[in-house]
Amino acid sequence: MTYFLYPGCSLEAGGSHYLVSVEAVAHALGLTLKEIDDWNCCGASIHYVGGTELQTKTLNARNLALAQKQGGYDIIAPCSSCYIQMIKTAHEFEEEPKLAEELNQILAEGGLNYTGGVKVRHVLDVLYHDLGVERIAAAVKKPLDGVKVAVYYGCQTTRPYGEYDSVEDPHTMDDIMEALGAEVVPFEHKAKCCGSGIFFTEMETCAPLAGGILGEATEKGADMIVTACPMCQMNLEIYQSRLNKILGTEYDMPVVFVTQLMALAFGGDFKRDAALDRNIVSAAEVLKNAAA
Amino acid sequence: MGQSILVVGGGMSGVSAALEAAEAGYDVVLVEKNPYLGGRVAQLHQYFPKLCPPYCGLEINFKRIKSNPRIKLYTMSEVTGIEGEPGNYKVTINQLPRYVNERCTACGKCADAVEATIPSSFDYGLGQIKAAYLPHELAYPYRYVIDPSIVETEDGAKAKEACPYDAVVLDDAPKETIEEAGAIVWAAGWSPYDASKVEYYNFNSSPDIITNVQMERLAAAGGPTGGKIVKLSNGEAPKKVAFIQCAGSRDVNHLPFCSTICCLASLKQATYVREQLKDAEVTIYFIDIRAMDRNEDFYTKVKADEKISFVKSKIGLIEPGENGVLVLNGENTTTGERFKAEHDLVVLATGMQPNTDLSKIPADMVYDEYGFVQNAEGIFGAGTVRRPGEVHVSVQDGTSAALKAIQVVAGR
Amino acid sequence: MDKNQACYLCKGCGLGEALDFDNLEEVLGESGVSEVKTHDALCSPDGVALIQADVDGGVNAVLIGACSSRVKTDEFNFGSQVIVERASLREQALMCSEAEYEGEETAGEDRQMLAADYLRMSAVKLAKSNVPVPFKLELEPETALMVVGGGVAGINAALAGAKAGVQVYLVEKEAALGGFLGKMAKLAPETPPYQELEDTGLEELVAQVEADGKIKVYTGNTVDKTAGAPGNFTVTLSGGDTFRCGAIVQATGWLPYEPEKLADELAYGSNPGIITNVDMEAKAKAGELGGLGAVAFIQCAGSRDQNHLPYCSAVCCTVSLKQAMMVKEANPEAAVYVIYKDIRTPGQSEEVYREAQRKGVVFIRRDEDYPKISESGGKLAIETMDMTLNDTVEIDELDMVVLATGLKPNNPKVVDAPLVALGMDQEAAKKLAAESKAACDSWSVLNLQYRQGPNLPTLKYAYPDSHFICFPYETRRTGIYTAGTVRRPMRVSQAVEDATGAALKAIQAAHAAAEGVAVHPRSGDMSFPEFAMQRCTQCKRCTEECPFGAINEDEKANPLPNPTRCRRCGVCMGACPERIISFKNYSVDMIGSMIKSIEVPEEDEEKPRVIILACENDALPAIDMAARKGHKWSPYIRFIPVRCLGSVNLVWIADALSSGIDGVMLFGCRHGEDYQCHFIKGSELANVRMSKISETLDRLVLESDRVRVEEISFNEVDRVPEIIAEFMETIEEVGPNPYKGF
Amino acid sequence: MATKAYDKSFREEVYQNVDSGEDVKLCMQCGVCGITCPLRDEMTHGPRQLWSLIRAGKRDEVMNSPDIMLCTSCYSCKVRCPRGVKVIDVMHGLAHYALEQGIVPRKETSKFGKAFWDSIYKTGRVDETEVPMRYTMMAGPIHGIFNMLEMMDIGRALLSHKRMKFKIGPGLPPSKKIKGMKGLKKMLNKAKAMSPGKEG
Repeated sequence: MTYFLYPGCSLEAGGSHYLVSVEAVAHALGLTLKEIDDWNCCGASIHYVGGTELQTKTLNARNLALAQKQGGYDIIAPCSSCYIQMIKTAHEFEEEPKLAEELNQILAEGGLNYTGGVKVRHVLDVLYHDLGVERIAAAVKKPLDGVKVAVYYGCQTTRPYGEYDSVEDPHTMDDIMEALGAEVVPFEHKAKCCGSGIFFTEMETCAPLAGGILGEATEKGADMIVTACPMCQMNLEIYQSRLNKILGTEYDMPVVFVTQLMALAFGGDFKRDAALDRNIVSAAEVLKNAAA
Repeated sequence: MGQSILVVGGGMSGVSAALEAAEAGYDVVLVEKNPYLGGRVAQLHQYFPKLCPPYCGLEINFKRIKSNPRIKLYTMSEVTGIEGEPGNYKVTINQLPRYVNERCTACGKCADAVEATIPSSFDYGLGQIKAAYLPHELAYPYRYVIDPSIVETEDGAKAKEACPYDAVVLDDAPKETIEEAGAIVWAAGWSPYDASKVEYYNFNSSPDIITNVQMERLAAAGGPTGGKIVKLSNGEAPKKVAFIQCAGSRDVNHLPFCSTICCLASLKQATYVREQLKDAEVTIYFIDIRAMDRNEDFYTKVKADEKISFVKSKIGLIEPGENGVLVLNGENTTTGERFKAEHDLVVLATGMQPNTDLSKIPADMVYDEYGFVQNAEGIFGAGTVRRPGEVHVSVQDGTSAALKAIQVVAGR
Repeated sequence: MDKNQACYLCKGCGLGEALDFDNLEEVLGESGVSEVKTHDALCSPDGVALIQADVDGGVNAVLIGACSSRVKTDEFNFGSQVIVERASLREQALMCSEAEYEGEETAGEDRQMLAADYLRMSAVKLAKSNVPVPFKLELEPETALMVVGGGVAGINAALAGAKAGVQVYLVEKEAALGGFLGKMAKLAPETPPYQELEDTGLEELVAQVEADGKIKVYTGNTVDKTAGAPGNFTVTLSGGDTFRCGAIVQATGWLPYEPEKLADELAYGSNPGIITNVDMEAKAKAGELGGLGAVAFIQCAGSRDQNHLPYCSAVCCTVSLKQAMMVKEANPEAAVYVIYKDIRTPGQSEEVYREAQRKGVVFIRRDEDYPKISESGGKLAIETMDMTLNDTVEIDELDMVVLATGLKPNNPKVVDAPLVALGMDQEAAKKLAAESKAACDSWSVLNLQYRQGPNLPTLKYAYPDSHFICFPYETRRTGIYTAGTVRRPMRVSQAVEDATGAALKAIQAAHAAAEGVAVHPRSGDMSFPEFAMQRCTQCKRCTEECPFGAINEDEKANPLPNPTRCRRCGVCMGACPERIISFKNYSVDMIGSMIKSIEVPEEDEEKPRVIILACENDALPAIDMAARKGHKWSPYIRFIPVRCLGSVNLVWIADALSSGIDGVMLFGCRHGEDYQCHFIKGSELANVRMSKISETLDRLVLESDRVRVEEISFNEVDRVPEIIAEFMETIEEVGPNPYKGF
Repeated sequence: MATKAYDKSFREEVYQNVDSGEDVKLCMQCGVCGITCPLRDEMTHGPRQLWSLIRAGKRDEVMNSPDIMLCTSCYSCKVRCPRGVKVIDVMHGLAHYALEQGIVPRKETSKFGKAFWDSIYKTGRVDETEVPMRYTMMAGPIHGIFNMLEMMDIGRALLSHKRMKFKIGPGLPPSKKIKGMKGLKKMLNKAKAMSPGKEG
């Protein structure tokens, strides 16, 4: 099975451990990932400030056109923000002939063309639907026994089309975590927003959102939050100390990527495959015992 | 007049179509999926706006059927194939086994003997019934059914043994029959939209969130609570009841059309609550109240009840509160206020999904994008497979479809 | 016919164990039924074969003592020439009495007496029943239909009838067919994807009518006279033509609500820019929408308003959406507003609402108060509450304000006096009746030559229907059906369906008249009332009280029955003080004799007897169900089913009380504005009559508490034992009937 | 006293110039978006009321509403809107339109977003190290340095966890451009020219 990988800007930096672990998991499960050559930024959630909607769609249409030109495989976009921007463009391209025409006029400026049909997939989608929970469970060498996780999808991971999971009450990642042997705590915030694209610039305003998530996870006795979105990971983890200051709390909650735990459970190396050393709020303590 | 008219569906439209054609002198084959006639209206407690029992009219219709030799009835049957052309159809009917024959006197001894229970589909899953059962207290035909799940079990044998009339037939098998017909009326009705699909209402999270069709069974004397409106979580009477309109209807993500009857149904159900529970308060959350024609009088009457209030707001979330209370989040679109309102019983006014959306007619037919069927030359839709609507529209439509069918067979 | 009777008693369903069958055979013998057979399961193929063999051997009157007549009807049907009488021993003697009285000394005795009485009554009933002979019209029955009204409903009714092979006379008062359809520019979207305005299709319809050899069109005509009855109506038109028809569809459509009445509220008449939706349609049809820069539609102009039309006209929202879209099509730049209370676009027409929005129509939700319309600088301005802004706003620079006025049925309002006699204050009732009469005197559609008046009776508004939920086509005049907006406000597409259905009902009615059988709700019934005229005192009660206006009168006030108008309810039979009206299988004498056949124990036995005359349509099933559900009640009760409470003749009460019965109850349907009585007025008339019974009781020196009328709905199963228990208490308080033993 | 409303010019302006602005027409004022937004308590109007104000022609109230730039892009409202209104896209469109008109609904987000696009225009991608630095420096040299010190702990943490490339200062050394940068730039310019309100 071959897919395009669209790492996006996040996985190049703040989400580097996501990229490392996605690649490790793909390797373990026999997926071939090819990076789209010369991809560009998707525009992300903040796209509207400096650009128009058509400009943002242009960014994504270019990536789709490149993917089509380079083989037309399904594109895996691990970053939820990239996923949503790209799938939106892909969808609207199919649904709105006028837009499709416009985009092609625009693409022509750079010598590109897109005829539609390239599929944009979230990493959870591919793991759950193309591989399946059973294959994932079969690959587990070191089950995460005793690890209690709060599974946090965030907002953009399954939206807006609900292509592969419920938009309000998703379950794919829960099922994957259970396949790894982890204990999934009930988590009402699983699909609530953490502040997403404006978290960084409106931290005071968004603090209660992220605080709610960290709070419930702590309350439910989770050892860590598991996510599939680099923005959530960043907001909840990197700025956790800042949040504690704003909210007067003392959260100490590791936030890890689903693929990091998979890589570990598949018997991968803590650093090399799971990149768990890159988490600022360390989950090492809990995981050391579990996946020993 | 040699040719039959085949009517699919024994609900209000289908029964009307069958009777009106038969009483005009035509032979009719009536095919019903359930073990009884009456369809969805048989499950209603009362009709709006008269607050009268549906069985009052159904009884007359059943009497007409019983006394009319022109109607041939198949229950527990579905049409699985249609071949031929207008004036000359061969229709395949697949009848499921009832495991009970005509000798049944509905004495109930089989049910007494059987231990296994199944969810009551007549009560929309609200209660459990014995696996040997009378579909409901007014069922026509008035005969028991044995659920296939117990046929090969000890319970099945017990049922057979208990029957004094040799009416239990455990080796009953599906039957396939071909009927010839000149024209077909498709009146397969509707299904309540799956409330769990409107995820933000968390339908499955509390037994005190029910749908409007379930509310009918709660209020019906023959229902799981004997007609008492209670919270299913603890059996207590609710104090603050909410009705959420357009729970899936008028929504491009669910049913993009208006289901037409839900506003009136909720107004009616509000009267059920108020009739039984003098202190209970009712709030109806709505976008537009659609009480067409003389039904407006009913709306006027319900509005006059001080304990029934109306809030223009589509509820955006139902979440659990303390002590099992349900918290409804909404924006009052008149005042602009965002509110959290506590209720202890929430009724979702889910809409009508045409059964032709869920399962297509086995013939070359055209549907609109919601699954409502368009008429063809020899196959005519009737009732809620054509549009969502009230009972009288189904009767009107059934009667109209009957004449269209007659036009095909008349003079042949 | 010679009656050869036999009785079959069933021992199944516990009857065998509960009852003494030797005793029952004895009782039957005393009642004149000597041939008695028993079977363990009479409804089984064996049991049925037993009866069938006897029928084949000449038995033509069968008494079955088993279960309720509502079940096993197929099994116990031996053809139209064999009279079958069912004694409901299972439901009415066994189920309702078992457990509670089990073990008590007298339990078996009471139950046995109960079963015996039911068999006695059934034996009498069988003896007094005859096989009905269908009524035959003197002239050859006519199957042709008359359709009155050449609008969309009328045209479609005519076409539908003709396509089914029936001759149709289509009468239209205007010079051309079309009605309001002819005045419409476009139709709102009716077909998928419900976004495009549609042509009216009138030309095509008219062409079809003209090409159809079975349709005779009379334009420029109204109906001067409709005489006769189903199967034999004779119609005289204003143009002088006359023809016979078997049944009638009235499709006279609607009238716009008078905008002049909105002069105060909505300034109608003060400015030529304030027009109605009807005017707007005319402008659209004339292609005069082009210059409009800003238009506002005001919904519910007079509708949903207690001072005007309290009901919702159902179509005005869609009409305004359509007209708004037409304005937008003529000028996409136009500012178009719809000021509404609730947007009512049921079903797929929600998409019409969305489409109007897509086209840029702006919707403003108002409150109950009408917007204020004023003139400023040659343009119009509206001041209205804007609910979503929660503010009062002013919209100015409007070229036009369209009032979305509602629909009134094109039919005079006729509410007959007895119908409102109960549950309404008498002054109001009189006023209503007077208004009705005035309306009839001034205006009639069909000019029926009926004793009760020239028009179809109507409900609260002028809609001429009756059971508008379950049986929407049923008017109160047999063989005459209404279709389209005269029946109920409805859209064009629905009117087409409605007309097609009404055509079928009319075809059926003519068919039934020809066969001599009843139509709804006693479809297929061949019995009909016969009048022993030599004893008639010309009291007019039958002619006045018939819910269907079936009986005319001659100059000397003698009743002139029209059996094909009759629904066989027996209200006339109940009304007749001289007891001269009887059916072959239902009569005053029959029920009276049944009552008298009940064995009344001596006073000192302390076993009272109460009879309940129960409506067989609703009360009887409720009783059946109550019994099956396990409810128990006094074994001193005897039920007697009646066709309708309206058929209860007062003499039966007298018969009962004078033969020592301690109490009489009547179980019937709900009456009043939301009546459930299948015969419209039967239950109400029973109440009226019973309210006057004290006179009779006084004559007998009896307490009025002994007689009671109860309304019981089909689903009020649990009330059955409650009502009975309460009544039995009353009877106990009142004490035994002093006439016992006389 | 009635306020004058429903002048059509503003709604036409929105329909024509704002990205996805025409979607506003479809709103039936049910209120679901207003209650769905995670930042509803921070909003004065919320989407539904904004749409209502747009239709009523309340230009100042809409254009000056800070709500139009408070969207977290969580897509909840879009998912739930029964009319299929692309609520987020309209919100974003309105924010963009306001910025173009010189109105800054939310200062920080505006600055950050601008830095973001600068990066896209320069390299085709966004450098997570560079953008925050650019953003912080936008406050002016003194404030910028102060802000940078504020963020220092976080930067250090990222750096030490291999989640940030080390750089000495903003723009040094310049990030690598994508190969097709020239083409992309042309495309983006063309797209801008074709965007609502920019045609012709």
